[in-house]
Amino acid sequence: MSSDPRQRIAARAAQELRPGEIVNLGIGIPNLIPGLLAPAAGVFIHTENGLLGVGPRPRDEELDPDLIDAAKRPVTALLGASYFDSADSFAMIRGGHIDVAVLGALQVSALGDIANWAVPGKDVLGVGGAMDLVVGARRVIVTMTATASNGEPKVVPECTYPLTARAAVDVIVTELSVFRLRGGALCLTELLDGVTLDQVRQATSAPFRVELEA
Amino acid sequence: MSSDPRQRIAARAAQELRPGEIVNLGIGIPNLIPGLLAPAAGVFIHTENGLLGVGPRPRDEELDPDLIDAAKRPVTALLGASYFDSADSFAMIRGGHIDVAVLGALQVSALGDIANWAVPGKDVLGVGGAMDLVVGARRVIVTMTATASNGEPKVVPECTYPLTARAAVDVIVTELSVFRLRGGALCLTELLDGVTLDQVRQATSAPFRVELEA
Amino acid sequence: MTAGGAVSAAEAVALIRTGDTVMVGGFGLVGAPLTLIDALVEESDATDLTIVSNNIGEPGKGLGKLLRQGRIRCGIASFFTSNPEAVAAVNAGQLEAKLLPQGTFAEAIRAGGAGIGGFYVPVGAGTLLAEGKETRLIDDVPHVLEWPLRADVALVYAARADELGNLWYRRTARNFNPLMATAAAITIAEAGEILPVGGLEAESVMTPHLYVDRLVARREQ
Amino acid sequence: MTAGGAVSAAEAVALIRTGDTVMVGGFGLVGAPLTLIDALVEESDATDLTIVSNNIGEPGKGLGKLLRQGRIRCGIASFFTSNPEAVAAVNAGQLEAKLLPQGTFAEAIRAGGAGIGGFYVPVGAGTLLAEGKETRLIDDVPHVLEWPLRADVALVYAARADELGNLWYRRTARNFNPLMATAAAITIAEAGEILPVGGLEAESVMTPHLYVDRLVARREQ
Repeated sequence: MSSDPRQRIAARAAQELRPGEIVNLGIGIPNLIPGLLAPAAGVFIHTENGLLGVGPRPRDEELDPDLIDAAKRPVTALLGASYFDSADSFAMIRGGHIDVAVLGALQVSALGDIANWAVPGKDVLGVGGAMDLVVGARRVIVTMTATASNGEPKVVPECTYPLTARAAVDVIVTELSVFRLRGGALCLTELLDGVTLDQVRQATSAPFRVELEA
Repeated sequence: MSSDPRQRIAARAAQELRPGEIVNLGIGIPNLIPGLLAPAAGVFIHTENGLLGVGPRPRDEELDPDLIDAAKRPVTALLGASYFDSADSFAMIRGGHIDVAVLGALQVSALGDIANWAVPGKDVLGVGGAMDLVVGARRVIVTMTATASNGEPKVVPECTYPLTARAAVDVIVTELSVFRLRGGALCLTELLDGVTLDQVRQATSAPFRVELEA
Repeated sequence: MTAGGAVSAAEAVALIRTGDTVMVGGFGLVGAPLTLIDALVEESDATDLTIVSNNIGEPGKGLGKLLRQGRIRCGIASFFTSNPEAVAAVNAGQLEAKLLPQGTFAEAIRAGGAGIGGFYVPVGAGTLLAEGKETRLIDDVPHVLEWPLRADVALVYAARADELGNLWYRRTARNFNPLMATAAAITIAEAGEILPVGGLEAESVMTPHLYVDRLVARREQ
Repeated sequence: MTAGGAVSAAEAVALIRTGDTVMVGGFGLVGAPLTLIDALVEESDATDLTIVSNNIGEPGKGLGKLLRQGRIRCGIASFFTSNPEAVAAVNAGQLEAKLLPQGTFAEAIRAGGAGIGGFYVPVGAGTLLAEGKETRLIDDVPHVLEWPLRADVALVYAARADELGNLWYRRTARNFNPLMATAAAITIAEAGEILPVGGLEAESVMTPHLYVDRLVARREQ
């Protein structure tokens, strides 16, 4: 397993995806996932600026100025892909037709509330599709480091940052562990290789149940 | 001028259409209009089942089971035509993008209220696009005979039949005359060839102003 | 979801259960999924159905067959009158009818697929069709609050599909089909032609495959 | 309306008046009508504009040029942050900012074009972006009432047009363009290629010509 926490997180999150699923990937760690998926993973990637069937990054000779993802990076489109306008794209999202959204967060609460678009005291001038995705996707997987750069835990009793949505998160993958929201309760279900329960307790300020799976 | 009142009405209504306008034609008299328009009239015909650019009735060898108008009759499509789904079609209508709707009516009131979908005491089981069209089109032209088959006037002080919409009508063309709604008031603006004012008064129970144009 | 190749019409309509709400595409019979309707008529026992379709077929044709079997409890439509037998069934108390203006009907289905909780339209305000509905003045114009329509199963027809379930509709056979494909828990698409993946130009796909759960080849009518 | 052949960019943007609300297509610069934006920057004096666009360009690019000229009074967008100069202008009190979730932003423009008076979405409920907005429980889920967005003028970009003004968008350059084309009193379309009438397949038309008032040929960027 990679020693880069971001790669570890992306690799573990990739295992949550099932063949045939429609998946929207946020900016940052989630965007590492395509590189980690086996070609046979059978996952279809949706990007909210209007494409289902995102392919790998283009080689230089494949670059197309009309073909980008929501991070505004050049992409390719797979065979069987389709394009649509932004109203139709968000109809897919809001209407519950995206199986999984994988995205980053600043904080997730013990109730699955998520804050991932704004920092208190700074201007709230960019939200993009974050709110639509966490409300609309059937499963929301958060990928983030367990703690912020200042050491503060990100899995918290209650979000102190501006909320993106309440009770929206299903799974949290950090470089230490996997949490799942079960019946509204936060459960630790997996320690990543070499991680101890104590390490997770130290990095987590939210109360959680321990329900480790074999 | 034709002695068939329906043809007279359609021919007069056709003169209301201006080059470049987007026109939706209802079932019945309005459907006679395409046959009366000069090819250079430059009018684009919209049908609410999903086509802009309706052409003439097909010759036998042109018949296409996938190409009908809202009356479910076979049509053709002109060069430059486009197809769209029913939500998009009614977005055009409701959103004010159709310049003119020409449709029949059972009654029109002195205030421009229109009743054209249901007869009192009978089941109200078919409305189709009538309500959307009279509310959404920028100009609503009613084509109808001045009186019902029992002789009752159709331009009435107040509608007694179930309403399609209030204050929606702009022009009424009958085989006798043309009425226009001006500032919410019903005005007789034209007598058709050979018709007298008395004939119109006899066939009309609504009060109206006489503002005949040269 | 994604279709992943074609199944038989019988297998597909077996997903419809008694009591279900079923959307059926088509404007009259044009664009109606006639193979799927026939399979529902001939090979399914599901009854007590609520049908969401612009018309309830024609006498003995399309949904008119299902009506004759007495398996439709309720119809949600804009124009029942194109099938006099549907009108008769309503009068006889055998069919419950919910009538909507055609544009509101289309928009409600779109809203159902798009996760819109409700929407205001000026259409129908002050008429019989707004009775019992909430209204609200917006910019001094009376508007009616309308609710989204959703279904357990949608049956749609497309001239072309690819094996993933991407759909392309031909001419005026498009009508309500793309909307209904978005608004049901299970969407079954009948296709005139099923192409290999890549057989449809990516810009031309009208219903992306994520909306299509089962794909059935049209039987020559 | 219908375009009826191409006009110059300067002639087209002369329709924009001081104080107007202008919608501008594009996701970042992709799909943005760059020729029209340049004409607005260079050949128009209209100022005090409200711009409805997902982003307010990038520094010195696209709408970023107009921003540097101080001609934007208000921005309605989902992501101002892609242009740090827009953020700075907001902080300096020179630009009023109205932020919407991207899907709500798109839906509000569609609603503006489609004659929808208002609509409820679950998105944003309980967050800063719902403050001061009417909310309502629908099926026990909090929903926010959102209003349609309309404009005086829309500037859109399409890879292909025909001379009537029918439009076809390429790949992810489609984004907000087809929506904005429906939601303005005057729609000006910039096209990469202008074909004779009949040059677009009727099923492939994404914006029918009734939405397009003026057509302008894209200048090579």
